[in-house]
Amino acid sequence: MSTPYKTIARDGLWDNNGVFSMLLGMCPTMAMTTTATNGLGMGLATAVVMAASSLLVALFRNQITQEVRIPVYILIVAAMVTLVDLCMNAWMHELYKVLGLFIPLIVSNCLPLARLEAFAAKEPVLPSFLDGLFMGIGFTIALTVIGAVREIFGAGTLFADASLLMGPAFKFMEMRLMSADMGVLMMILPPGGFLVTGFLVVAKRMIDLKAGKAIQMGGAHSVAA
Amino acid sequence: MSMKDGTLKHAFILGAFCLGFGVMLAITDQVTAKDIAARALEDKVNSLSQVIPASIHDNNPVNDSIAMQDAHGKELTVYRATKDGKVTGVAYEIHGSGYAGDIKLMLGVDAEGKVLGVRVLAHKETPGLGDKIEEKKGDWILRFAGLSLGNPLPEKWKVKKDGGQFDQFAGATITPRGVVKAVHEGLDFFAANRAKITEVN
Amino acid sequence: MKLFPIRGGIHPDYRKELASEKAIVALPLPATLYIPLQMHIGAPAEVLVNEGDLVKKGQMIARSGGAVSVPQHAPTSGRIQAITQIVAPHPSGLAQTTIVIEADGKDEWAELPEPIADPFAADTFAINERVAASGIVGMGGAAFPSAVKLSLGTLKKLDTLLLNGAECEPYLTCDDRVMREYADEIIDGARIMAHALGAPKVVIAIEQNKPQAIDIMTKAAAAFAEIAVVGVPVQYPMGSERHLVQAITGRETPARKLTADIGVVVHNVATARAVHHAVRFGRPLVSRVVTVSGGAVREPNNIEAPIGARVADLIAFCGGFEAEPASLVNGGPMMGQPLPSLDAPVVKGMSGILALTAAEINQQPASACIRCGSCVTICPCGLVPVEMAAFIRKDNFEVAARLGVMDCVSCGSCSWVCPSHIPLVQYFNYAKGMINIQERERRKNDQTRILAEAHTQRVEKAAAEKAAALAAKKAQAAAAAAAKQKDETPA
Amino acid sequence: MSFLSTHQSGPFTHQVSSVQKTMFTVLLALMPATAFNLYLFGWPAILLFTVTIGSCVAAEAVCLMLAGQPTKAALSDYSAALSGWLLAMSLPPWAPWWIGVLGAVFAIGLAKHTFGGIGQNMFNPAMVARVALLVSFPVVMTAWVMPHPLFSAGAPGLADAIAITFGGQVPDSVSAASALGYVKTELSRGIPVTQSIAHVPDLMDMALGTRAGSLGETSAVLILAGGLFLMAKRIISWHTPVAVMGSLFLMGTLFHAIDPARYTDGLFHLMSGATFLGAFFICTDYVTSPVSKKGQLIFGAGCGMLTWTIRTYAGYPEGMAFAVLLMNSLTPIIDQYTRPRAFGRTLKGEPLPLEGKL
Amino acid sequence: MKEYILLMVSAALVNNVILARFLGLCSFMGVTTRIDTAVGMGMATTFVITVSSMADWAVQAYLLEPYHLGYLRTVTFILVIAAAVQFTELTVKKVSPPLFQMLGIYLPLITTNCAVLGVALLLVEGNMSFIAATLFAFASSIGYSLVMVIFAGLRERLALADVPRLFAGPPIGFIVAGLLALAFMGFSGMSTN
Amino acid sequence: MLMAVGSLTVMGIALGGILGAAARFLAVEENPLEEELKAMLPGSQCGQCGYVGCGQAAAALARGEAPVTLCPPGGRAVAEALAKRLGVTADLSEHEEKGPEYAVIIEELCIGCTRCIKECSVDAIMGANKLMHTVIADACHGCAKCIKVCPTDAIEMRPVPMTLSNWHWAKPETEHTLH
Ligand SMILES: Cc1cc2nc3c(=O)[nH]c(=O)nc-3n(C[C@H](O)[C@H](O)[C@H](O)COP(=O)(O)O)c2cc1C
Ligand SMILES: Cc1cc2nc3c(=O)[nH]c(=O)nc-3n(C[C@H](O)[C@H](O)[C@H](O)COP(=O)(O)O)c2cc1C
Ligand SMILES: Cc1cc2nc3c(=O)[nH]c(=O)nc-3n(C[C@H](O)[C@H](O)[C@H](O)COP(=O)(O)O)c2cc1C
Ligand SMILES: Cc1cc2nc3c(=O)[nH]c(=O)nc-3n(C[C@H](O)[C@H](O)[C@H](O)CO)c2cc1C
Ligand code: SF4
Ligand code: SF4
Ligand code: SF4
Ligand code: SF4
Ligand code: FES
Repeated sequence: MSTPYKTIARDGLWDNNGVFSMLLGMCPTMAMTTTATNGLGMGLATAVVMAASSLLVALFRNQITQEVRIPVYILIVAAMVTLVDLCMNAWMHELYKVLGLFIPLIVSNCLPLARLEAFAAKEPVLPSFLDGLFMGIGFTIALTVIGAVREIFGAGTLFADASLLMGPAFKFMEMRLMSADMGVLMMILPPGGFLVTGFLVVAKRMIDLKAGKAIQMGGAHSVAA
Repeated sequence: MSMKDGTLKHAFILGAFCLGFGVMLAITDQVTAKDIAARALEDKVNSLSQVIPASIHDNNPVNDSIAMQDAHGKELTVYRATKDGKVTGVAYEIHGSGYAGDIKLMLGVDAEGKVLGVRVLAHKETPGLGDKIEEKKGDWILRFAGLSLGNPLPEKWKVKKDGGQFDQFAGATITPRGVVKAVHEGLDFFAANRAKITEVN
Repeated sequence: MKLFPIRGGIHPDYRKELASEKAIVALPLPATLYIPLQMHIGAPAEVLVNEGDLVKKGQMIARSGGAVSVPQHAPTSGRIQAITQIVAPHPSGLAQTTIVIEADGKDEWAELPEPIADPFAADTFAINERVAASGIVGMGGAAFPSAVKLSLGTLKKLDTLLLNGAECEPYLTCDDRVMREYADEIIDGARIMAHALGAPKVVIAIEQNKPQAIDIMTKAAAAFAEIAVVGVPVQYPMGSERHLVQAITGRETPARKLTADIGVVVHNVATARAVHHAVRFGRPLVSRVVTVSGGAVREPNNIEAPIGARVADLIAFCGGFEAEPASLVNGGPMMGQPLPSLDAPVVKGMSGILALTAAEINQQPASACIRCGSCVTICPCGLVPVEMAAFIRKDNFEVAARLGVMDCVSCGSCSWVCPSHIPLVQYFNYAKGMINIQERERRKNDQTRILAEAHTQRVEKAAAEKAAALAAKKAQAAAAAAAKQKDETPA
Repeated sequence: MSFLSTHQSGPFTHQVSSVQKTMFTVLLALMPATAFNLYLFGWPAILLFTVTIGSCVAAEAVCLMLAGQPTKAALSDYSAALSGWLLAMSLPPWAPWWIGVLGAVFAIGLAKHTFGGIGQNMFNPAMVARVALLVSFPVVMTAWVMPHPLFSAGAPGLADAIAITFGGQVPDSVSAASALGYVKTELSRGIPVTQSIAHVPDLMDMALGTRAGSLGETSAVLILAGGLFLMAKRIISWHTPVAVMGSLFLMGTLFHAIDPARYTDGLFHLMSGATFLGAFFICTDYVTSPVSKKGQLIFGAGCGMLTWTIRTYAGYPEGMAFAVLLMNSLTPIIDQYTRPRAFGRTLKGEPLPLEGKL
Repeated sequence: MKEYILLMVSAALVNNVILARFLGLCSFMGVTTRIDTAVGMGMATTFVITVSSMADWAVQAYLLEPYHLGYLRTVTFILVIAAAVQFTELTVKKVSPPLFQMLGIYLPLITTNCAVLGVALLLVEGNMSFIAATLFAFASSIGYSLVMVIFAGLRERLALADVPRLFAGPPIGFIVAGLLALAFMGFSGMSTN
Repeated sequence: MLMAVGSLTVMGIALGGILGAAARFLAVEENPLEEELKAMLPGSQCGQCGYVGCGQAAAALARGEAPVTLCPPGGRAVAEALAKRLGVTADLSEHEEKGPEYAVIIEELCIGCTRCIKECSVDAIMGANKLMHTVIADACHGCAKCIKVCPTDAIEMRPVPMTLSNWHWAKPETEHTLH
């Protein structure tokens, strides 16, 4: 069995988006989205980890027994995260300083783990890798959008400090849309994270409705609960 | 497969994975260790260079540090800039209490006890309010340069609201107050330990 | 006498003045009377007569249908015109089997059972039998067979018979009038009932908005030391038996238990009068006092009406409608049920017929609950109507039941007080109905399971028997064949 | 002949009350205090007040329309106007117009209609708006002014007022600290309460309202009058207000006795900030507080104690709004554990045991 | 003493794990449909966070620091947590079957709850003593449980409300959480004053 | 390096051991769910659910293969009980539409073939060879199996009639709701 690559891509990017549809990986979603740049950085780091660990899990899926499944997955993710952590620290230091505490937390970000369980554990290597990758990209997009909304309303800027994180070439992205005094501070404080995510889920539903799709009422967890 | 075998098998699988990834991580660590150390050093140098101008020293202050105890008995590393074997300036961390928590600053002082510069290393102040102490967000923090214990007079080492000479921000007094107090205490520390700090070994 | 407070309750607009000064008048005998087989709680009565039969007043025309049931009697003399389906005085508007009597106008009594000469010498059993044979049900509204309640004395230790003259419902004045006009009959009936119950004490509780009734009853009871007449605070629903018992004795009846379990039996005052008639004169229950009132009725009145008279007859007697009624109610405005038709007959539990105008009802379209908490404060049963209704709205009967919807007495206080005009009581009625249905389905499933198991066993057994029989037959045949052979061989 | 109501069960009589009447009575109760305060703070306050209520009603209309509900009937229940009114009373009187408009969006759009409109919301709309504004615009939201009674010398005329409210030109000279804010700021720089308290308006001024503060904070006396009126009308009961003020007063008095230099006294807590408005008009909001009396006592006591805690220890000088939101969040749990005892049952819901006495 | 109290207040209320630090959000959105499950999850998580934080502290102090293995922190911590969860499951089942009945179903969910790892990392970052670390972990998880239970209560009421269809489910959950976070901002500044 | 790899491996082995032990000690016992579910079903073995009988139906339910609404004779009550036990939310709306039914034998058409008697799993049909048959309404649970075997189409299903004793108030029309 194998899922068409197009479906994998569409699921990851929109239909089954980790943040807006499955409500997984909420912690970095809230914590790392005070600016679009932060969201982008966190998203990319997660995407790398997801792609790599999906690949590894798919490779070893026949060796892993049921009982130690979860620890092995976690171990794989943790190893990948440490790898990313070390590499970023060494070679992308500015980004590393901002993402700090939350890089290790990718380990227990439920999104990679959920995908490993749901997809990579059952599918061949290439689709698994793609699933991890696209889920990661979908995650990145979601985080960037949330970050952008919070940043615009909260501080009046967009992609502030992008050049600092990704190099001077990205200076062009930095925008100021309104004066800093007009920012609704709440948006970049914790409440803003929840509120913006909530309203963006509504926005996604509206788009889905327009497109004639059924709207999803629950997240991945509400079924399990 | 008996139960016993099962237990061993699981242990073996997990152990094998741990072994594999352990090796992998250890190698990565070895590969990156040098760069990471270099980055950490760069960070230090960066923050020091902002409060100690390059013109006044010919050494690398990062490598010339002495361990001391601050007024509260906490350990404190003092970095020293020397030129021609004489101490021309020092830099050390100071801490202020802000609105939402500790504010970590780096204070540079020249041999005479004049402020060379102050920079924020870390803080948790509110974006848009208290974060104006960052150099990126405003030049408020630059105004300390050149001041000393006697200039302004001690009763003026306060924010304007408290009758001193330092501006507060609109709607945020606690943060500047904390910083001013921290700088003042930092200078006190220098004055109290001047001999030890500037003595060349 | 020391009274005890009861929880919650309301003070609706009583409007008793519409009818309270109207003396009881008898309804002129209608040409046709309609006697439903079921006008009580329990099994329907079983018909004893056929179409065309001639009956006398007080003659039993349907016998009791079971342990909890009562017989029905002809309310006047005449001919059985039909036994047919007639709309019941019930909100469903469903029809039920009804005996139609064409009155001959003579109103001739049948031969009645002998009066019980000295009821206080008679035993409980004799009195109960008489009450049962007279078709008496509770006249306070619930219409529960009174004889069943009277027999509680043999099962539980009772100390008080509480006569309920509270009449806490707005508009209704029938009990008030009965107490004012037939005090002696009530007192006598009460003494007989107390004797039957073995209760040493009788308390007659009357709300303080009926001072004349309290006066008259007090005087009538003066001769009997064991009887006390008590004025209780005007607080709806003081007349609810559990609350009345609490107000008088301070005892709280545990849920799912009877007041008799804590030593008190409650009867309505009119029930006591009916018992008096049955015991002293052998007369069965063939008429009752009905208050006809409401803003849409031209001349509100208290009418002694034969059971089976149509509601339309009573309304006509009161001068008809003054205005188009917005609602026609069987009973009081708080607990009463909507009447589906003017053709419905008067039944034994019908204390009032109200024709109310829209202004009196003051029902407005429901809006969202604003959680004002009034319903919680006033619920006399200590329930949380707002929460129960919220769960019922989502059809979550399980939680509603846990919150106590089955303990709700449907007093209507919560609906009355709700500023959002949410039909709370109807939500609870709906939930009670659904829970009962579910309960019934569950019972039916259990029964089905038992039947199915029996069936399977029977089929299996039959199959086994058949197989055994077949085997036996075979063996027999073989044996016979062998025998035959044997028979043949010697030859 | 058919009758209207065989589809509807009883009762067939109802109290003469409605949501609309209830809300209107509350508005009525707020009238005296509002009128006095509008007089006290002059034209800018009147403008802000109008803008805030207007925006709330407009926001309600828009939300109802979006939800596809009948607009007119719902608007006439006055609840949006009441939310707007209470919000306006909790704002700095000279705040710019957009504070009122944004507040309406927070109150009606965010806190009320995402939940489904009246009766469904779990957090007090006016307080959500106030807190969101405070957190988002701490500078504007803590800019108090001294009273400038209408037509008195120095009071802004209508033209000045338009400049203040719509042009954002608040003259610098008029700003003043609220009593709570002043004491807190002083404390944070080491001035003990015993010293700073001398510089705040005396209790009499506080009670009458001639001091800096929001529309609803000043003049405790008129708010109290409105509250008593509501009690007399049986719109609210004594439980919540007594619990709020009682617990606040007790906490204040107790800690003041322990360390007068650190803690202000109970009476000061009662008279300052939004204590009276909160106790009588905000903690009593039906929708967001418990339904049972016992629950309301707990809710009120919680509001009082949290208010004291936030005022005393946290970063904000006034804690009533936060306390209300925090207790709002506990309301469902309080409701569950304060259900009255059902007739004939124990608190746990078991039937009462039959006593063997008879 | 005062320091410890401040530390705990800060960990439980001011910098609440869920509402301010954004940790454990998946369980926050997932297992809060009913109060009793939230209580169960809170109890189980409190137990695991406290135990595993103590173990992680020990790993940090006696293994990672002396041997300069900082880069293995994530991997070792997560292994310790997984082991702690399993160990908890085993002991609870042996010692108290009723407790197991109550908490059992939540335990597997906790391994992937980032609050557990997050708290452990935070206390390493904060360079705390063993006692401070234990108190911090305990207070953090109490804060976690508190918010879980409050949120569950709100959601039980939410289930009865007429939330517009577009908002029903997760969106209104986020909005409630946002308003709750707003309310909790009232505590900000409490640990410094 | 050695320390790193060594310590990690030791931890891995230890955890693996614990997990193995856990798998052994915490092994789930045989699923008692099936029995429990079977007890909830009507037990009439009518087969309308598409399984051979209630036992099979229960097994399918326990495996999660069958919807809780599988049993038509059980009706809403059974569906709800199952949904509750299995912790799922079921869409019970279709149960709303079709009320309970019972079988009625039309006297004129019945030829007394006794086939329906054999079909009924709850012995709800009475009658003897060549004589008119009747259904005991109280016992019939509405499975409609007898209809299929009747050669003269003499049996029809009728809704259980509404009487004064089983009537109840309808849910109020929700005037104020919404969306
Ligand atoms: C959400 C919010 C965040 C705040 N952040 C800070 C801050 O970072 N720094 C600060 O000094 N004051 C901050 N404040 C303001 C303080 O609460 C306090 O009002 C102010 O510092 C006192 O100064 P003032 O005398 O100028 O009013 C904040 C206020 C709010 C409402
Ligand atoms: C809310 C409520 C109010 C009642 N009010 C009265 C009343 O006013 N008078 C009355 O006789 N019975 C009233 N009843 C009925 C009594 O509870 C009780 O059934 C009756 O008094 C028993 O007497 P009976 O069997 O003779 O009718 C009320 C019941 C309820 C639930
Ligand atoms: C501290 C305290 C304050 C009270 N204040 C009032 C009050 O302001 N107004 C009032 O009507 N009753 C007040 N009461 C007493 C009430 O009269 C009485 O308890 C209440 O009305 C009973 O009604 P409930 O069923 O609403 O509790 C107070 C009681 C206490 C203990
Ligand atoms: C006594 C009372 C107090 C009220 N207090 C408030 C309040 O503090 N804030 C508010 O937005 N609405 C208040 N309302 C209005 C109304 O309850 C509010 O609009 C609902 O919360 C909206 O669903 C109050 C209403 C009453 C009757
Ligand atoms: S109708 Fe039921 S719930 Fe309502 S007040 Fe009466 S007893 Fe309470
Ligand atoms: S009385 Fe009506 S509005 Fe008030 S809480 Fe009860 S149901 Fe809601
Ligand atoms: S449909 Fe129901 S009663 Fe019939 S066999 Fe299936 S489970 Fe049993
Ligand atoms: S429908 Fe027919 S076969 Fe089924 S139970 Fe009823 S009578 Fe028996
Ligand atoms: S990402 Fe933190 S719990 Fe899911």
